[in-house]
Amino acid sequence: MRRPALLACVIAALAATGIVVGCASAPSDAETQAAATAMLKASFKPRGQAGLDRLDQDETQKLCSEYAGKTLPKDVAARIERANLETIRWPADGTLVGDWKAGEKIAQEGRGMQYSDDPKLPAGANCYACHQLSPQELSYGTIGPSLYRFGKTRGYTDEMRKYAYGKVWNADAYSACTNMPRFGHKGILTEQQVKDVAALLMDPQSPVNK
Amino acid sequence: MSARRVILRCAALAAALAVPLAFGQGSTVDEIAKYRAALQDGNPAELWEARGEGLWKTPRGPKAATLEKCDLGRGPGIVKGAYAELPRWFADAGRVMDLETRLVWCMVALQGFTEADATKAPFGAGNDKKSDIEALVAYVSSESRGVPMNVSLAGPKEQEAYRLGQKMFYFRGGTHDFSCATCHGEDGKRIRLQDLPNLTTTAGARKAYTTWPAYRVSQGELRTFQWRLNDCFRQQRFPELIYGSDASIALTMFLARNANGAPFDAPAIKR
Amino acid sequence: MPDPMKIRANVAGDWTEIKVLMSHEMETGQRKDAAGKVIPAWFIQNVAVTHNGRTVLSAQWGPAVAKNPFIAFKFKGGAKGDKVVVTWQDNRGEKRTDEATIG
Amino acid sequence: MTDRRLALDALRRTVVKAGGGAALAWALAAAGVLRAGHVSAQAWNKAIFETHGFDATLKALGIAKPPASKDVAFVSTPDIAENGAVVPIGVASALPNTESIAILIENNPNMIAAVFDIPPGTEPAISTRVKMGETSNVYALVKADGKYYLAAKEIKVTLGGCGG
Repeated sequence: MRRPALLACVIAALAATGIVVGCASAPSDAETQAAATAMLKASFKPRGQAGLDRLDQDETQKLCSEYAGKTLPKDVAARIERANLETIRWPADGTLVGDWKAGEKIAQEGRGMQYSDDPKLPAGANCYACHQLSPQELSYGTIGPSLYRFGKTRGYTDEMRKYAYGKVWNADAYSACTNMPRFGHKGILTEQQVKDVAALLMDPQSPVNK
Repeated sequence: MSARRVILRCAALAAALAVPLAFGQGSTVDEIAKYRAALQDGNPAELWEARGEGLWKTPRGPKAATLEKCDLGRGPGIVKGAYAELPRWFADAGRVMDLETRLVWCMVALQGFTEADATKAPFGAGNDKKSDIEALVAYVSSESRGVPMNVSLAGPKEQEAYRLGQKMFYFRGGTHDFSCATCHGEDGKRIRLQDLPNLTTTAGARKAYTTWPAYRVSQGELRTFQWRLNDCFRQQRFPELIYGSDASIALTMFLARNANGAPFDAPAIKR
Repeated sequence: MPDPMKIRANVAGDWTEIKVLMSHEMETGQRKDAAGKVIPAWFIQNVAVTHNGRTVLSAQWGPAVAKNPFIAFKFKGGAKGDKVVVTWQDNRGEKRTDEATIG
Repeated sequence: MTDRRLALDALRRTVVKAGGGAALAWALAAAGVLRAGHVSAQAWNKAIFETHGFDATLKALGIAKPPASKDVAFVSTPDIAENGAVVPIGVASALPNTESIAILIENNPNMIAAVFDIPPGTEPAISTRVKMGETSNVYALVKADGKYYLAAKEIKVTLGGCGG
């Protein structure tokens, strides 16, 4: 609560870096963005495993924030997807799917990466928060599409297994500025966990495909 | 016993599946609507309102003063309708403030508390750690029940807070790339079985903003809007939002202003 | 000292409707705190509601009654202006009595 | 009049066991003999609040399994609870001379959640809120004219939101 002068500081800082802030006119979008980012950094404190570095945006986060609520230009989208595709670390052993039962547990688990979570425990992906998967689970969200019968409808092909693994590893590689986290890229899930989630989607024995 | 298990499950989430196959999605949603309706009659938030009114009128702090001269924006001591006009610019503090920062300001200025004391435990945790601010917020906000939201953007600082709050709403960061808009940017979405208001629309902002503060049955506590934002950012995997920070007020300004025109309807009761 | 109850008492025709909210943890005794220590049970065990000295409801509770308990019921014979008195006592022996006027 | 009621039936046994005094004070207060607010003693039938499962609970109450009755109904009680920490339960009895209403939750560690004594002049209908650890059968046990009756309902407990 001791930050009444903060906004003034931000404006001063902007002025110092050569951005002229007009007194009478509304600030430009870029100026507001810069001020908002500065305000944000002064308004959070590190706690548990969540340090202030989590507010440092990478290029994807920056662009996706900038274009939020607007149409994402095709070339920007292509740029984001290309850059993210390059980050995908494909398994050295060439196996793209693991154990669907482990995948189901990961899909159910909501903990992980919050400052209230134990960083020693493996994180979940909480897929059910946003997607329908196994039909047995009725408590599923609708932010993402239903993935029920994911493999069955798309075919159990190498291409689809690669897509499932890659999508979980870095969703922005296939759909720029998606709501879906980049589980492998951001270190939320391990390679084995990504494989297990891919198995939940692609194993013919998985309840998802029943 | 049960409560412990409930909490364990909460933490683990994994156990959310207690609904057998025979239950279709439609009836699940209908039955949960029935559950919520059954809770409306008899909201424990009233216990917080009563305690807050007592706190407002009792001489407290080093200066042994009540809060009855606290100016919430409509003049000293005027509580009626005050919440529906907040956040707003306060010249005496030189800052745009929401109710909670204003209450802290009054506790410091009128009652002589230090700011550290006043903000020591803003979010209560059971009978041993009751929050005075939560009770005061329950009382003050209850005095705006039925009053249409009327947040002003007349001043430049209020406009600035709104603009920054809007930017913040779309700011993606953290390990999961989440922004507020990830969950609250589209109509008709839900997380698990929980409906998500689309806060980018007038209807969504109205429905959400006018129903906070609320008694959360999952916690057995009355929770304020600062708490709501704090816990959203926790789940966004951000660091901790500082209580009463500029970002918290800017975001509150953005959402409160978007709710303008809707009758305020809290303290409410939620899952 | 426990916080006051919130009591609503309204008469409509023959019936007086009573709604009571009580401020109480209703701790089950089976939860653990962050340090893994069991949080001792702490819950209301007895409740009595009287109208003009006559009991109109009494109850025994276990710890499965929800935190900040709520009860609603109706009785016959109340009139506007009459007093209704609610008392609870918990397993620590703590007690709270509040009254309301029928409206 | 006191011995007509479920809780007090059981209570009497406690009173005898505990040697009277304190427990009796509550019983008398509950029966309207003492003025409210003048009760300093504690009387609570520990035995009936410590049983798990249906059979053990009936045994603690000292009764045989009661018949189901269509005259006992759950009102304003949802089939699904969004949160087990607060589950609204309403029970109404249409049985003449209803003396008490108890709420039992089969899968809770302690099955009896609450016992309400209904004196003459009080509508045999009560609303309250209980905790449920998991999906369970919930029973309304009503004593009317000295006999016990039962109604059952399954309430499912789920959790919404992000969790954690």
